[in-house]
Amino acid sequence: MIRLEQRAAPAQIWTFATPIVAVLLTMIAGGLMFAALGTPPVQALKTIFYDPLFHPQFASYSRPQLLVKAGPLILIAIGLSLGFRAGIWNIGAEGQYIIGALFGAGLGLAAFPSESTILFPAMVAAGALGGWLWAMIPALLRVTFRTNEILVSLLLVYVAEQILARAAVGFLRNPDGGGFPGSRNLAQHSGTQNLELFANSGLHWGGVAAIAAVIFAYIVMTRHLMGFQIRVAGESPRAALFAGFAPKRLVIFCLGFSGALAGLAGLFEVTGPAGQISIDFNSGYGFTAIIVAFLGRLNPFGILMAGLLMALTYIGGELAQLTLSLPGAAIQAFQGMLLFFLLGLDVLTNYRIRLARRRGA
Amino acid sequence: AQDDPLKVGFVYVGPIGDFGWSYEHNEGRLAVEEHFGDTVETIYQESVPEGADAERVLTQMALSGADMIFTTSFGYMDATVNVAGKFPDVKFEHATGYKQADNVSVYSARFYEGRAIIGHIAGKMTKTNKVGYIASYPIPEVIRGINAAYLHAKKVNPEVEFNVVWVSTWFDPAKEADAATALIEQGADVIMQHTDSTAPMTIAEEKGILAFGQASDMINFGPNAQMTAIIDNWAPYYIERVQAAMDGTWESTNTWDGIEPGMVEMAAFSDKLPEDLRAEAEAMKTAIAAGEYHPFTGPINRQDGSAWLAEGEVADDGTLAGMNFYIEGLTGEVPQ
Amino acid sequence: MTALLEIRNLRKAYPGVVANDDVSLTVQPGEIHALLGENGAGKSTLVKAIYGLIAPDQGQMLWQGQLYAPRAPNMARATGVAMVFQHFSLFDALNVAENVALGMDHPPRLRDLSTEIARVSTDYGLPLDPNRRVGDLSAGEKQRVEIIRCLLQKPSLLIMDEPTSVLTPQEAETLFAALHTLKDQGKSILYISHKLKEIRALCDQATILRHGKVVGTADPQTATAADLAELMVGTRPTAIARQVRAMGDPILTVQKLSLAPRSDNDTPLRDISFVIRAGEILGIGGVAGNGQDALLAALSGERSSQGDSIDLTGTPIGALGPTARRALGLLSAPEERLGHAAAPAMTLTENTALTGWDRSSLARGGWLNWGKAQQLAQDVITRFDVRTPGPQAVAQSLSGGNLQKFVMGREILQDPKVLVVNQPTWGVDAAAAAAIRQALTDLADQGTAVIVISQDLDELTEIADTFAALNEGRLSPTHPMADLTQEQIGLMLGGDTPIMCSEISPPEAQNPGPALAAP
Amino acid sequence: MDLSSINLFVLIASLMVSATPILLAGIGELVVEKSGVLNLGVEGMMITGAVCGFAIAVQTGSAGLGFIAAALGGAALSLIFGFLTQVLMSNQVATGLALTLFGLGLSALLGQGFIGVKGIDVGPVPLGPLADIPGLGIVLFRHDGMVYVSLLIVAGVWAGLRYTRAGLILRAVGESHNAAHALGYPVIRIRLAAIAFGGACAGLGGAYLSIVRVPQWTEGMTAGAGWIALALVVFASWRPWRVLAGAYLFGGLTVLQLNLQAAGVKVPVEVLSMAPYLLTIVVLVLISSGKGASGAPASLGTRFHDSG
Ligand SMILES: Nc1ncnc2c1ncn2[C@@H]1O[C@H](COP(=O)(O)OP(=O)(O)OP(=O)(O)O)[C@@H](O)[C@H]1O
Ligand SMILES: Nc1ncnc2c1ncn2[C@@H]1O[C@H](COP(=O)(O)OP(=O)(O)OP(=O)(O)O)[C@@H](O)[C@H]1O
Ligand SMILES: [Mg+2]
Ligand SMILES: [Mg+2]
Repeated sequence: MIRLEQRAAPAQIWTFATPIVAVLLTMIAGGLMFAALGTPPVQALKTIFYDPLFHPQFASYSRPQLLVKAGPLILIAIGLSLGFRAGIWNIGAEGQYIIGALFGAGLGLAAFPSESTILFPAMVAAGALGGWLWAMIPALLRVTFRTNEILVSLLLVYVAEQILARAAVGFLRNPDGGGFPGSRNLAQHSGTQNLELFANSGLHWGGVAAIAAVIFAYIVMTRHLMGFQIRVAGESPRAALFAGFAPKRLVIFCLGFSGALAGLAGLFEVTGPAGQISIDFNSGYGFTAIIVAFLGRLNPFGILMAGLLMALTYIGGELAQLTLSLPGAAIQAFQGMLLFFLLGLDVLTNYRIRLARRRGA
Repeated sequence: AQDDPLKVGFVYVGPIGDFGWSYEHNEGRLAVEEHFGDTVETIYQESVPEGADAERVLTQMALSGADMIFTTSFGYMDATVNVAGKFPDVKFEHATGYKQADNVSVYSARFYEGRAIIGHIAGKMTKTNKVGYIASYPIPEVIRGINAAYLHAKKVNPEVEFNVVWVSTWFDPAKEADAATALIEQGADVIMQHTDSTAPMTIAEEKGILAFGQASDMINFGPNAQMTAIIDNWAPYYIERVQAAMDGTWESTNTWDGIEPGMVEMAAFSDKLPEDLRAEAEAMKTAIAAGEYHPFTGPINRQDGSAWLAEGEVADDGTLAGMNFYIEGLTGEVPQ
Repeated sequence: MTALLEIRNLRKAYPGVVANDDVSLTVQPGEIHALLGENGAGKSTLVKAIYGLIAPDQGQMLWQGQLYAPRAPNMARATGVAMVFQHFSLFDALNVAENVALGMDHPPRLRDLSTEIARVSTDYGLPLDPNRRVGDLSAGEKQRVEIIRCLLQKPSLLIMDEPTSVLTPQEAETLFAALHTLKDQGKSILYISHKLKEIRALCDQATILRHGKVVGTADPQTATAADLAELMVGTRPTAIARQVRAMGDPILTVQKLSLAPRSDNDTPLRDISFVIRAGEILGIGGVAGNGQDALLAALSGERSSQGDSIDLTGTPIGALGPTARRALGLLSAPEERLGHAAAPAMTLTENTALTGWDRSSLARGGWLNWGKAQQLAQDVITRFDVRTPGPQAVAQSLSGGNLQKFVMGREILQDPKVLVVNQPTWGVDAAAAAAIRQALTDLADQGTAVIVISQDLDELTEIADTFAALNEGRLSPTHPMADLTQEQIGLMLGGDTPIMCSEISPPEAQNPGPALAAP
Repeated sequence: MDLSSINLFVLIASLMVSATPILLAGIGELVVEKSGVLNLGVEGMMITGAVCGFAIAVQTGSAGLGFIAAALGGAALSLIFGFLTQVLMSNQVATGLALTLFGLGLSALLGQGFIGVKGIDVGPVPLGPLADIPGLGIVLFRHDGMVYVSLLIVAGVWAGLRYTRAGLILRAVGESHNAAHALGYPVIRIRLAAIAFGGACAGLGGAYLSIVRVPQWTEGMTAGAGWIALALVVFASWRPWRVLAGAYLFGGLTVLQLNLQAAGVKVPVEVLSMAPYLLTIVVLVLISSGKGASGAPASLGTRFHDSG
C-alpha cells in the first residue's frame, strides 16, 4: 500500500520541482486530450507553452503581453492573499474590480476633456478608493453584524455587474457615441490614458503596480507587524487575540487592501487595454485571481510566477485556437488539468511517498 | 506568395455553441469555407471578452498572417480601429459599429425590418392583446426592434400592449425562461425575444402560445409556437467581402443591409397563421425588400407625444442607428 | 493464568525517531498497570498500537494467548479494549449522548443511550447531562464523557492516557473509586500518568519507558516516588529552592471584577476582588470550569472589563487591551499552550514576537527586528533548558513540557511586574514541572507578583505564599497558604468559607509568616 | 401598472421551478460541507451534469435515464476533486475553482454534438384530482417529478443528518477529523462519499436546467447558478430546511422581479435586477446579527492526514 509520510521539514527541492513536474504531466494528459480531438499533441503543446515566448512571429508581441495579461491577476491575487492568510475570505474581487474601474473612469469622464497631468494619478486614487469602498461593505457588515464576508462579497459582484451595465448604457455612456453603449475611450485622451510605457509593448502602469504590489506584500508579510498579525490570525486566531491583535482591524485592513488593489486593477484596465466602460467590461479576473493566489501558495513571489504561468496558458491557448483551430473549451479543460496537477503535486513538498507494509505481525 | 489561400479570421464574443449570435456568425464562416474551398483558410477565436483581451487577440490574429478579419461584436470597435492602424495591409470588418477607417469596414443588419413583420403578425394573432417582449440591454439596436414591432402591431391592433422585460443578459437560458414564464403568467399570449437562447421559444411551445425565433430558425424548439423567425444570415455578406478581397476590389464600406440582400432572413411563415395573414406578411416582406416600404414612415410621435416623423417622412439612418427613445403608445421607460 | 495482554518486542518508528523500541509488557487480568515515562518517551504510541490506531513495524501482541493485531479501533473495541485519549477525541458541536454513541460500535437508540449514560454516570459518581453540548463542558466534564464512553462498552482492558491531568483532586478521587470498582469486577487498566503520587496509590505494577525503550519495571506500592522519577528521567529530581523573602507593596488590585458569560454554559466572573504584592505568589485553586479561563482572560486583557475594576500600581487597566497591559508590566500565560499561548506552526522566534513585539521593543515603527527576536528566543531556550533544535523550530514540534517551559520563559524574560499563569504544569512531566515551578519561585524572589491559577493543589502548596479558591466565578478571600489545612482548602474549593483567624486584609498586609520549606 | 395581474399561486409554482437547480446543488454542497470539505466546484459539476443529462435524455428519450447520467457525471467529476483534496491533500478552495474551470471546458467539449438539438418533453407528474384543487393544486401538484425529488432529497438529508448513525458520523467527521479518526472512522472514505453525493446532486441540478427548465444544451448555460448554490449553504447556516427556504427565497425574488417588470411596475430595471442579491444580503445581516453560532462545521476546509 502506498502512503504519504510527513516530512520533518518542507523539501525545498520539491517546492521548485513540483511546478515543473506538474507541467510535464499536464503535457502528457493534455496531449492525450488534444490527440483525441484530432490535433497533433506536440504541436499543440509547443504552441501553448513555447510559442508565446519564442515564436519568431509572435514572441516579440506576446512576451510583454504576458505581463499585461498577468498584471491584473497578480495585483488582485496579492491583495486577496493577505486576507486569505488571515482567514478572511474576499471572493468578490470581481465586484471591487468593476467599482474601482467605474470610480476611476467616472472621475476621468467628469473631468473630460481635461489634460491636466494630475488627472490620471487622481483617477488611480479614485479607482483604489472605489474598490476599497465596495470591499468595506462586507467588511463593515462582518465587523458589526458578524455577517459572512464570503457571501456578501460574492453577492455584491452581481450588484456591481448591474451597476456596470447601467453605467455603460446610461450615466457614463459616451455622449458622442450615437446612443451606442459604452463610455468614451479613456485610452484615447492624453489626460485619462494609462500610458504604454514602451512603444508597442502594451506594457502599462498596471504591470508596474503589480510588481510593486508583489514587493510591497513580501516586505509587509515578512517584516512588518501588520503582516505578522495577519499570519498569526490565520494560523491561530486565539493566539492572535492573546497577543492583543484586534481582529476587527484586521478584517477592515485585509478586505480594504484587497478591495483597493482590485479597484486599481480595474482602473488600469479601463484606462489601458480595455479603454472604456462597457457592459461586459469585466472578464472574470477577480475569480481567476483566487486560483492564482492559491497556486502561488499565498506567497507574493509564488503569486507572481503563478500569474505569469496563467497568462502564458491564456495567451498560448489563444494562439492554439488561432493556429490549430483548437476549440476554446479544450483550452479551458487544459487549464483545469494544469491546475489539478499543480495543486495535486504540491503534496510532495511536505510529504514523501512510501510503500508501506500493512501490519507488522 | 500568390497561391497562398486568403487567410480570414473571425472573432466571436460568445462560444460558437451558443446557438445564437456567435453561432450564426460562425455559420457565415463555414459558408465562406464551403464557397471558396481551398482558396481560403479561415481561423477563428471564440469567447473573446470585449474588454482588455480583444486588442491582443486581434493583434495575434494579424501577426499570424490573417489578410482579413471580421470582428463580430459591437464592443470590439475601438480595438478593431486600433489594431487596424498598426496593420494597414490587413482588412478589417467590424459588425454593428460605426467607426470606419481606410482598412476598416462596418456592417450591420436591419433587423428592424424583420421586427416590423413579426410586429404585424403579433398584432393580428394576439387574443389577449398583450405581447411579451424579452429584451437584453437598452441599446439602440434593441430599442429600434421594440419600436418597429410595436408600431406595426399597433397599426393592425390598436388595443395591443407590449410588456417589456429587461433581463440584462444576452444569454442566460434559465433567466430567459423565467422571463418568458412571467410574461405568460401576466397574460401575454405572444412572446418576442431579443436575447439569444432558445429558452423562451421552448417555454412558449410548452405553454401553447406563440413566439418568434431570434437569430436562427428555432422551429425545432417550437414546432407549434414559432410563427416565423428573424434569421441573421451573414453568409452572403461574408462571401461577397472575401470575394472582393480576393479580387483586389475591397474598399472600406459602411453596409447596413436588410431583407433585400438576405442579411435579414425570415423563416418560413407557420401554417398555423391564417392564409391572408401569411399573404400580408409576405407582401410586407416584398415591399420592404423592394424599398417600397420603410418600417419607420411617419407620422410617428415619440413616447412623450412630440412629433418625430411627419406624415410620409422616412426615418434617416443616423437617427435609427442611435435610437434611444420609445415611440408613442409604448408604456414603461427606456432604462437610462 | 494467561495474561490478558502480552506485548512482545514491539517497535514503531517515525521519521527521525524510534517511538517504541523493542517494548515488551504484560497486563494481567484485574491489574492496574502503570505506564510511566517523561514527555515523548513513547507511552501514547504504545497504547495507540494496542487500540489499533497505528500499525507497529515489528513485534507481536497476544490477547489471552491469541495473536492480536487490530487493524482499526473497532476491532480493538470488539476484542474488549477501550481507550481514553490523552487529547480529547470529542466533537464540540455534538451533545454528550452523540459523542458517546460515536465511540460505540453498536450504540442503542439515542434516547435509550441517554438514560444509560445518566445511570452509569451516577453509578460511578461521574455525573453528566447527556443533552449538553460538549463544546460547552469544562475540561473535567469532557474527560468524564470519554470515560463514560469507555465504561459503557464494558471493556476487559481500559486504557487511560493521562486522565487526571485535567481533574480536580475530588474528581480524581471519584475516578480512582470508579477504577477500583472496575478492578474489583476483574477488569484490567493500563494507566498513564505523570503524577507519581496517584500511581503509587492506584497501581499494582509499573512499566517505565525512556526514549522508547523499557528501562525497568517496579512495584509502585513499594517504590518511592523519587525512585520512580529516577527511573523515568535518569536523575533524581531536585526539590524547589526558596529564599526567605519579605513581601513588597501592593502591586495589582482587583476590585469587584465581573464578566458576563459569553454563552449559555460559560462561567461568568462575579465580584472578584483581591490584592497581590510584589514578591508574592498567589495561588488560585479551583475545580476545572469554575472561571479559570475567564479570570486569566480578564487579567491578560483578552477580555476587557470596567476600567477601574483592575488597578496596576495606580493605573486603572480594566479597559486596556493585552498590549497596553504588557507595556505596563502585566504579563500572562494561558492554559492552552498550542493555539493560545503559542501559534502551533510558527517558529519559536515568531512566537517570541507574539507577546514580546512591544514590551521587548522587537518592532520599531511597525517594522519587526527578527534578529533581536531570535536572540530573545535563543535566550529563553538557553536559560530555561528548552529541548529543541533552536529558535527556528516550530512550536508544535516541541513536546508539551518543553513548549510550556518556552512559554513561561518568554514571559519571565520580559521582566514582568505581575505574571499570571494558568495551569503552568498541565500534562508536563515531573522534571519539566519542577523546572517551571522553580522558575516561578525565582521570579517572585526577584520581586515580581505571581498569580498561579492551578488545579494541582500539591503544586500550590509547594510554591504559593497565599491562597484563594475560585468557585462558580467567585473568588474566596485570600489566606496565607501556611495557615490552611487540606480540609480548609477543600471547603474553600467547594465554595464555603472556613473560619479563619488570619484573613489577609488588603492593602496593609502583614508578613505572611515563615517561608515554605521544600517538601 | 397592474399588480393584480400577478397571480400569487402561479408565482409560487414558478419560483419552485426556478429554484430547483440551485436547491439541488445547494443541498448536495451542504452534505459535502457537513463532512468538513469545501468544494467550490459546484458550477463545474452542474454544467457537467447538464450536458451528461441532456445527452442521455435525448439519446434514450428518457428523462429518468438522463438524470441518472447527470448524477453519475457530476459525481465522477467531483471525485477528481475528492482525490486531489482528500488523498493528495491539495488546497480545497483552489482545487474547487479549478474544477469549475475544467468542468466548463469539458462540458463544452462533450456537448459539441448537441448544440441546437431539441430536448425531450417532460410533463408534470399526473396527480389526478390533486392538481385541480384551487390554488394549492397550482402551487403543489402540477410539477414535474424532479421538483418532488428535490424536496425528497432535502427531507432525506435533513432526516439523515439528524436521525441516522451515518448522519451522525458525517457530522462528527466534519466537526473534528482527528477525533473521528482516533475513534476509528475512515475519514477519507466518508468524505469521498459525501463529495460524490454533492457532485451527484449538483449534476441533477444542472440537468434540471438542460432537461426540464430550458430545455436545451448550450455552453455555459448554468450561468453562475453554482455560485448561488454555494452562497445558499452559508446563507442557510448549514441547515437543510434553510437551504430550501433560501433557494425559494432567491428563486422567488428572481421570479418576482421579472413579474414586476412584466406588470410594468415603475421601479428602475436595475434596481429590480439587483433586488434578489441585495435582499439576500439584508436577510443575511438580519440572521447573523441575531444570536446563535453560524453552524459552520469546525474542520470545514482543513486538511486531514493520518500520520499513523
Ligand atoms: N505522528 C507522529 N509522527 C512523528 N513522530 C511522532 C508521532 N507521534 C509521536 N511521535 C514521536 O514519537 C515519540 C513518542 O511519542 P509519544 O506520544 O508516544 O510520547 P509520550 O510518551 O506519550 O509522551 P507524553 O508524555 O508527552 O504524552 C516522540 O518523541 C515523538 O517525537
Ligand atoms: N504528527 C507529528 N509529527 C511529528 N511529531 C509529532 C507529531 N505528533 C506528535 N509529535 C511529537 O510527539 C511528541 C509527543 O507528543 P504528544 O502529542 O504525545 O504529547 P506532548 O506534545 O508531549 O504533550 P503533553 O504530553 O504534554 O500533552 C512531541 O514531541 C511532538 O512533537
Ligand atoms: Mg503528551
Ligand atoms: Mg502521550
